[in-house]
Amino acid sequence: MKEYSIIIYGRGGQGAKTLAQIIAEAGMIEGFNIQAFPEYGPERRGAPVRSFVRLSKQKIRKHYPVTHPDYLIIMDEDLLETNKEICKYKCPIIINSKKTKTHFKTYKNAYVIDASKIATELIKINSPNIVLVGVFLKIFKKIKPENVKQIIKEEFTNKNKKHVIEPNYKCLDKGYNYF
Amino acid sequence: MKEYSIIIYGRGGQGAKTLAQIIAEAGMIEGFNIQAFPEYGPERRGAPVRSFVRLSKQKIRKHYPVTHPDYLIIMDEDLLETNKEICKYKCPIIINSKKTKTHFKTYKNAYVIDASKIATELIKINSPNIVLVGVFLKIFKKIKPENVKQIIKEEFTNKNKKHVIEPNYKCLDKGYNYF
Amino acid sequence: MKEYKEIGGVLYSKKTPVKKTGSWRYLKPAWNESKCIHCMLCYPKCPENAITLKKGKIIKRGKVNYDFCKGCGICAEICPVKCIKMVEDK
Amino acid sequence: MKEYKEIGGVLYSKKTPVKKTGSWRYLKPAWNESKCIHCMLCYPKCPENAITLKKGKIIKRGKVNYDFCKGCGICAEICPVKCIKMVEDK
Amino acid sequence: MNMKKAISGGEAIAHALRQIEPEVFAMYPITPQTPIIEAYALFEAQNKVKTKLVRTESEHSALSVAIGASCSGVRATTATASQGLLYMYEMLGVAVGLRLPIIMPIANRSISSPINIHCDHSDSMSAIDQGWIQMYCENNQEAYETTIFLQKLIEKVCLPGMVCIDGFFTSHTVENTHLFEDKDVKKFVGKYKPVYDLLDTKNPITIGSLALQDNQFKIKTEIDIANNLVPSAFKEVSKEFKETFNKKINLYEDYFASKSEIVVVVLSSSAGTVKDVVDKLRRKKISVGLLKPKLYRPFLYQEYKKVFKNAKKIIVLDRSFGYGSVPPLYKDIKLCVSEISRKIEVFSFVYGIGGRDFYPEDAEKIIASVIKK
Amino acid sequence: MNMKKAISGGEAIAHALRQIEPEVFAMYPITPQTPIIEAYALFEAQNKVKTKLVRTESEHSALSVAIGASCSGVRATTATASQGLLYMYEMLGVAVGLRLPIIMPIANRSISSPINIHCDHSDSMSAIDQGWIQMYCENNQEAYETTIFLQKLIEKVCLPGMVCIDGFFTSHTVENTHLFEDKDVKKFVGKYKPVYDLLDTKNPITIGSLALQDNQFKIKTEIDIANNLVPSAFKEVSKEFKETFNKKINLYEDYFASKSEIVVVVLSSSAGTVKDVVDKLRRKKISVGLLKPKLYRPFLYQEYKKVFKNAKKIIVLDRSFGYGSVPPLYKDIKLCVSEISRKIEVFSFVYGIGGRDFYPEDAEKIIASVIKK
Amino acid sequence: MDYKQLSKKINTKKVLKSGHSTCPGCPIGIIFRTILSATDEDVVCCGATSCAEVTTSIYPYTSWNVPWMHSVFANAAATISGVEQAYLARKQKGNIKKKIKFLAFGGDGGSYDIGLQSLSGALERGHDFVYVCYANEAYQNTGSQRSSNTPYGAYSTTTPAGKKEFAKNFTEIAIAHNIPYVANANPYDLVDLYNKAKKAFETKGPAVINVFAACPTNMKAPSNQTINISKLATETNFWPLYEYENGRYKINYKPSKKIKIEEFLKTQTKFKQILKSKEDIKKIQTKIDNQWKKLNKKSNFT
Amino acid sequence: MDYKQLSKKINTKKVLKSGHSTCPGCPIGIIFRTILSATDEDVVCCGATSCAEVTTSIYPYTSWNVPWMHSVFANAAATISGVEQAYLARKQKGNIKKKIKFLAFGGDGGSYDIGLQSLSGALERGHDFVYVCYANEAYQNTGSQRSSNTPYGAYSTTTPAGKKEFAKNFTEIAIAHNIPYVANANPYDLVDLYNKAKKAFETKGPAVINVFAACPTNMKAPSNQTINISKLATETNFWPLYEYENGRYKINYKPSKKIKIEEFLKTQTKFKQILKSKEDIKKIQTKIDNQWKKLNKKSNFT
Ligand SMILES: Cc1ncc(C[n+]2csc(CCOP(=O)(O)OP(=O)(O)O)c2C)c(N)n1
Ligand SMILES: Cc1ncc(C[n+]2csc(CCOP(=O)(O)OP(=O)(O)O)c2C)c(N)n1
Ligand code: SF4
Ligand code: SF4
Ligand code: SF4
Ligand code: SF4
Ligand code: SF4
Ligand code: SF4
Ligand SMILES: [Mg+2]
Ligand SMILES: [Mg+2]
Repeated sequence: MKEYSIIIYGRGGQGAKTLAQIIAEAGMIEGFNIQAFPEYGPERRGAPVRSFVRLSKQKIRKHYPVTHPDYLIIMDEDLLETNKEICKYKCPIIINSKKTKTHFKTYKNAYVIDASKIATELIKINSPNIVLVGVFLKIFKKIKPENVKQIIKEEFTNKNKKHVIEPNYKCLDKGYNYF
Repeated sequence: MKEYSIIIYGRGGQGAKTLAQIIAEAGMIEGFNIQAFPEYGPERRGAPVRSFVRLSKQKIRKHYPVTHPDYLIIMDEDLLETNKEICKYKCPIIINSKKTKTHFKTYKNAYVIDASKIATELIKINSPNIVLVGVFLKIFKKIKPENVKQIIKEEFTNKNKKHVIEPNYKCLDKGYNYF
Repeated sequence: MKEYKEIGGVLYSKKTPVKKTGSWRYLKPAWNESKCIHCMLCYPKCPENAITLKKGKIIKRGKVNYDFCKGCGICAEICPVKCIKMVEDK
Repeated sequence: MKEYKEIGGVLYSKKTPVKKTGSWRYLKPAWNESKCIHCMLCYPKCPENAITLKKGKIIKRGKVNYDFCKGCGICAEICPVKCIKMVEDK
Repeated sequence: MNMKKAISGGEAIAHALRQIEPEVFAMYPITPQTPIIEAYALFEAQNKVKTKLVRTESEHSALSVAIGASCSGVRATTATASQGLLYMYEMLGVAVGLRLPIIMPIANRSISSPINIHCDHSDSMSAIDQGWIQMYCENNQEAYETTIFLQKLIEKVCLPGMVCIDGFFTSHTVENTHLFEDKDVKKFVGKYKPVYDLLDTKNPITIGSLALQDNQFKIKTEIDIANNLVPSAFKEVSKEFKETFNKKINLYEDYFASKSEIVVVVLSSSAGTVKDVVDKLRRKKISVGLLKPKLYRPFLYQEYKKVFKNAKKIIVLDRSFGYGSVPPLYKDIKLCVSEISRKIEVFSFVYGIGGRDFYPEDAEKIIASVIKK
Repeated sequence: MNMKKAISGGEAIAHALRQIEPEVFAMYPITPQTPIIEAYALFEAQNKVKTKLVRTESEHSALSVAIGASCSGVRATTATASQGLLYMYEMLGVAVGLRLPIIMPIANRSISSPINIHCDHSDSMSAIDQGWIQMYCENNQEAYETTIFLQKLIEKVCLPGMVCIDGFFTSHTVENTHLFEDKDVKKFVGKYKPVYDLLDTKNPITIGSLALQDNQFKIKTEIDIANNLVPSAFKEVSKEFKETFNKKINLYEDYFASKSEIVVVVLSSSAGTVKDVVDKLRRKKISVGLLKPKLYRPFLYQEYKKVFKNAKKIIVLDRSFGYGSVPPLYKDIKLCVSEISRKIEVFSFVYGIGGRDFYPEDAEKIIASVIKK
Repeated sequence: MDYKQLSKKINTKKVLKSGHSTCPGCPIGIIFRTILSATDEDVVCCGATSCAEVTTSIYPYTSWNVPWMHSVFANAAATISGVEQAYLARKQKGNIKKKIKFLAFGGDGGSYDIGLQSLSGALERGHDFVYVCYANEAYQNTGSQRSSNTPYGAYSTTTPAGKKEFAKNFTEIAIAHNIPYVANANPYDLVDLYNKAKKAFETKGPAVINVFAACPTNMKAPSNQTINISKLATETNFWPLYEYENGRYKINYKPSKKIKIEEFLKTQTKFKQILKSKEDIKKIQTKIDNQWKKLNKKSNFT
Repeated sequence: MDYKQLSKKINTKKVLKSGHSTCPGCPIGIIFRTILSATDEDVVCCGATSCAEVTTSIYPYTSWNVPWMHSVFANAAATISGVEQAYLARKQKGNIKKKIKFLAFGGDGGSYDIGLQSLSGALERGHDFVYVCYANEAYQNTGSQRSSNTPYGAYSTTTPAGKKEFAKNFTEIAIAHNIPYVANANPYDLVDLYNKAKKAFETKGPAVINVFAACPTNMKAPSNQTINISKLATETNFWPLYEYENGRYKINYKPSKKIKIEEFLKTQTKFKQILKSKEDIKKIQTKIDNQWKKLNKKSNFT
């Protein structure tokens, strides 16, 4: 049975780790075995970082970074510049950008969305995570958006921030329904 | 060739270690290979301690306490009380005591001397060491008293205490000439 | 015996490469030179030492070195005449 | 599994032997009881707690426990009425 | 309660500790142990545990606090890694000598110099042979279960124990982890019964006295004996574990090892990677298996002889050097093999130092090279 | 000058250091290392050395001071034992990783708990495989010569090194010791040539940076390589030593070992005692010899195979336990023997823990028991 | 010294190169550039494991243009002691001619906590060096865990409900060592920091400077607020600027009007929790007021 | 409290049995008997490696009639922290009912030097315990090596020519931690020591007592001089008796007439060397006078 793997490109402090974790957790609810982990280094906020997700109905035993991703998520288009290896992957790629798809011709399978803008509008912070999760779920198909909603609900209920649950649902839906 | 060994019984702070060392060093000057070492423990001044000396014209390779002494030196007669094993040794035994030989009948081969008194008279401190060294040399015969004088001289010259050299010589001689 | 040169992970400052941190930036400081009074408050308070000094006898601030500026916004915040604006770095 | 009792070198105060340190002594304190004013200065200052307290309502000092007295001479030195003398312990 | 959780290995251990609920948890941060203590601190803030948290000023003090507490009749713990383990090194022997069942999770990390925050085993390997039980875990599930298991084991033999997980590879990697019910864990570890109690003021004890020659020899020999009791105690605890959780904990994992001519021996997270390789090669009819020691100290010299019954070549993968000697795992395996009369070749490879990734291709290459030899 | 002196082993080492005259000596007292530092402090007071003495507040700082000094282009040293070695444990790897030729005398003493001030090897044995060269000395003369020898050796391979002497048995025992002329020693060790220099402000260097995965692997591999160079470097230094002092320093002492069927292996002062026993037994026509490793780390697996060429039974005497494993010296010997195809039995005995005396009778009994087996 | 001259000094010395990996808005660069510009002699540095270390020396990069070493977390002061002694030995031998100054530094963790003992030892031995603590109120390098300098009530990852104890007073501990020079400084006033660093370098014997380091990551504050918040720390007497020189206290700055501590706390999300409790705020205010009073008394009588 | 009552207390409590291996004239027994008699609650003790530890617990003997533990040299305060937390946990669970007091101690080596950090940490965390340092001016257990509390000019086996630095001021360092109670004490005045110990035990939170410990072996003085010399230490202001309680200094004893420091130094052979130097004596006298002045000022203004 196939194992699905994702590489997320982000910047320190931007939430690439959380993004990976949400996808993984949602996958777990769906019955997947999961793995989510970022690259760790001494670099600080703003510096480029990668996160990885694996989803599989079989036990995941390996312990090393994803080398052949099935999906790519780019949290900030600038990272395409600094991470030249990205263009060699042929898989679907989700790009957070103000620009349109036509600007990313090298990527045949690109899904371009201004997730930051959507997030800023809906939850008042430039945190494109949930929107990008929505996009991913739509493309991936094998995880229900409800799972993510469940996670959002638990998370923010725990944190005593119930008022942000709905806006986050909206982010997810916006992403999910974008393509 | 024979190896000579000595056990010295003293009390913490009384100089059993120094006594062993002086004999050893004098032996070294005489051409002996030497070993001198005390028993070490957490006990403090006043507590019974033992010191050991080995003298041999051959290399001394062993490293353990003397178990079959050829000579015993008892720096304080009280120690005969607290160290019952002493009476089982049959070797010559030098005892620092105010009492006379007749008080130590169990010890066939005893040399009893009030070394403390002699020292107190000559060097103004109750330090029977050098007197006892004198007695030992006389009995042992194989080390010249001059060697000890050399040591005394060096030691006190180094310590800027030249004035005590002569009195210490006298202690040595007193001990040496006592029996 | 082997000749040891750079043993124990020792680095020689004069030979080490330089890491450019400009890509970390989201916003960049835009400096309105004409408004600047060259008070030099911003210069030593730039965490990256990314603000340059102009050559010459009189001490004057110069442009920002965008190779290193991380866009923290401190300079804009502390400039007494507000001649620095943080703008989108696109 | 083995039953551990006194594991890890643990000692039980109520069961441990007592070490007698009286043999360390060169001089011993001789107390002139009749001169003693029972000021109790010596009692708490004996390093060995070798001075005893007399039973009874009024606090009074007692004899020295020579099992433990190391003959330091502190008691003799600090007694305000000098009713303790250090003597040869033979 | 849904007991399947997407948590990191560090959090998995924190959950195990939460369920054990030691009375005292002394903590001092060091990457990559931080997920453990941070998760636990959150449990405290959320009133999920009554544990007293002591945020010390160093690791030497952290283990000292745990030791003081452990002498006082309660369960106590701390967690560390790398320099932290070295900084508290002096205290290791004290916990052993005083026979304190202190559990200490280690998120394995390379040691200085040069400084490096990533995974290798040079930290905990510096502390072998000191009398601490050491168990190494492959993934979060194992980390979780091993912690619970070890707590019981150490109390049985009165020795402290380390649960070792790979820094980042396990400590920071989120995996689906199944947690047992709190009440089952509490039942399993049971009420704590200390062998002595400093706080029993009615029966005052003296701990940590000066033991001269013969006395120390005697007391230290007891430690050796206790270590030798571990394998049998392990089996007992394993039985109880099975009864409570319906799950078996083994001393080691024999993944086709005893059936194979080539046996790879490796600890912790890399074992998972190697298993995938073993599967692949076995499909190609190559007779290769994996031995993953879980209990590493005491080492199971006797047991492994049986595992090697069909082995012709053994590949030992060490994630640390053995400077001036050979790497530690290799040394142990080699020693074990030396008592097998049949000739078996043992090959040593050092991999993944400083956290260098270990890919299946690496394992394949190593195996191929050994086949050729 | 009369160079025969009645001095303790500690003083003998102090004299060697006085002649080497390191620029910085960091000291923190611990029994039984005290004779070394006290003798050196006296040399300072007598203006016999120009060395800067730094009386630190702990051993962690003592080795740190030595490391700082060693990075700054001078010879630096400290000395310790037991808990002191454990307290500075974190710094051991730093000295190695920074490749600093720091010499550190160790007066071997048992480690806590329980606390004990007497000799066994559990302290320095905790620090094997960390990259420090270790040499063990039988008596004062050896302690003296080894210190001088090791200073040169460590500078050749850029590794730190320990001179280990038995606490009390050597550190505090006065023996007649022959000292070399100061000028000869100075000539032998030569002018110090650091491989890098922190005080060269014109060419600023950065020491101790963070080296991630591949970089750390590379730098650590260099350490392994350096360790492997030691035996050949040893021989070079030995040659120079011979030239200067007309005396040979060997990697080990083969006392009838290679001629015997029974070989006893033991370190340090007990070797002397065993030699007497060997003589006695050989007079009785028993084929017994002694192997005394002097260089213990790196271990000479290859060389010892030759020493065991006639051996049928090997008796390894360890003065420390190897909890959860086997004692360290035994383990090394066993490993070495495992590569000899001929069958040799190896027997392990732990003796003298906590400073328990080791008498010839003990050695005889052990040998007799092995003969019977 | 004014900001213009300071700028020139910094620009000339360039001891800490651009290109380090600190977070945007991190005060570390600001602090060390200023301090290192305050002497014309050569300086040799030693840093404890910390943000400042990890972000400036990632192999094969280094940001340091001065000789610089890192050993471990607990021993910056001991290491510099060894360096200084080696220097004296070489100087005595004529092997080194020029004057070199020595600087050791650590974060609050490496100074207030794990490095305190080695520092205390070095101060007592009286080595000639400057010790700088940049006090960013947590173990930042490992992700904002509580240090003994974490303020009362502050969130940290090991005190998610807020710290229960007040911060240790490192400056007063240094002063209790009776060394020639100790100062509290703050990067919002770099001229003051420069002057103190200059004095410290000129001091014969040990000198300690404790620098408030408003770390945006720790404070959970925007990266552009570093200096503003730093300033508030002194304006509210949370971090008074003062010196202890040859046995005498001197307050360098007395705020003209009293600003409540809330104003400071409010700038940082890490105080979110405590800001809900009037009682706690009062407790903090009282503590600060008392400390300020005490400080004034001390500076009066000496 | 007077000497009679004190004697009775000591006699009743018998927490430290006779039969320990201290040197004749050692102040350790005197000090700990007095301190431990100052509370009626149960006490649990923890001692750092030192004379006091080694001489009272030689297997299979123990001199302690209270629960007592030794771990290592550097960690008495950390160990007692763990013990205290275990106690609180058990108390909370109802597992222990009675009140227990906690005492940790070390020599000057274990307090001023190697144990300082663990103590500092424990003070900052605010555990409820009493810490006692008995300051005998050297590492006595290992044979009189220099500690940071060895006085200026004193012989020690690692400073045979006399120490070059003044002693660290541990009491002031403890005070700088701003804990509720700190005191300097001296066994010549046992009533004062008793009172301080009583206060310390009654304090909620950490308390530190620094006790002058005239060790005849270290001083190279006759064993019967322990108390006399101790007294001189205070009479010459070498070791002033004072307290710091809830932020206020209080001097407990002001010598009626000034006795020169020489009188104190003369009693101890370890000062033989320094006594030859007028200059050095003056230096010491000045230091003492300044410290005394400062102390008086502090006790006035608070
Ligand atoms: C002995 C030891 N324990 C823990 C660590 C992990 N560690 C490295 S840096 C650091 C935090 C440093 O905090 P601080 O000194 O305040 O400096 P900051 O990172 O906040 O700038 C920690 C806990 C270590 N390197 N060594
Ligand atoms: C880490 C460590 N270093 C050194 C020692 C050796 N040591 C034991 S007690 C002691 C001296 C203690 O001095 P102090 O604390 O002043 O107490 P004292 O013996 O003077 O009463 C030393 C150096 C040790 N046990 N542990
Ligand atoms: S702070 Fe503003 S005015 Fe001053 S130099 Fe900078 S940009 Fe110019
Ligand atoms: S934005 Fe920050 S980094 Fe950029 S120039 Fe301004 S102060 Fe410097
Ligand atoms: S000090 Fe003297 S007078 Fe006072 S009780 Fe003791 S013996 Fe009696
Ligand atoms: S001589 Fe010393 S030990 Fe003996 S009773 Fe007097 S004070 Fe106590
Ligand atoms: S965490 Fe704080 S101190 Fe560390 S680099 Fe970032 S801003 Fe600077
Ligand atoms: S050396 Fe001093 S402190 Fe130690 S036992 Fe002897 S008198 Fe007491
Ligand atoms: Mg910090
Ligand atoms: Mg002391």
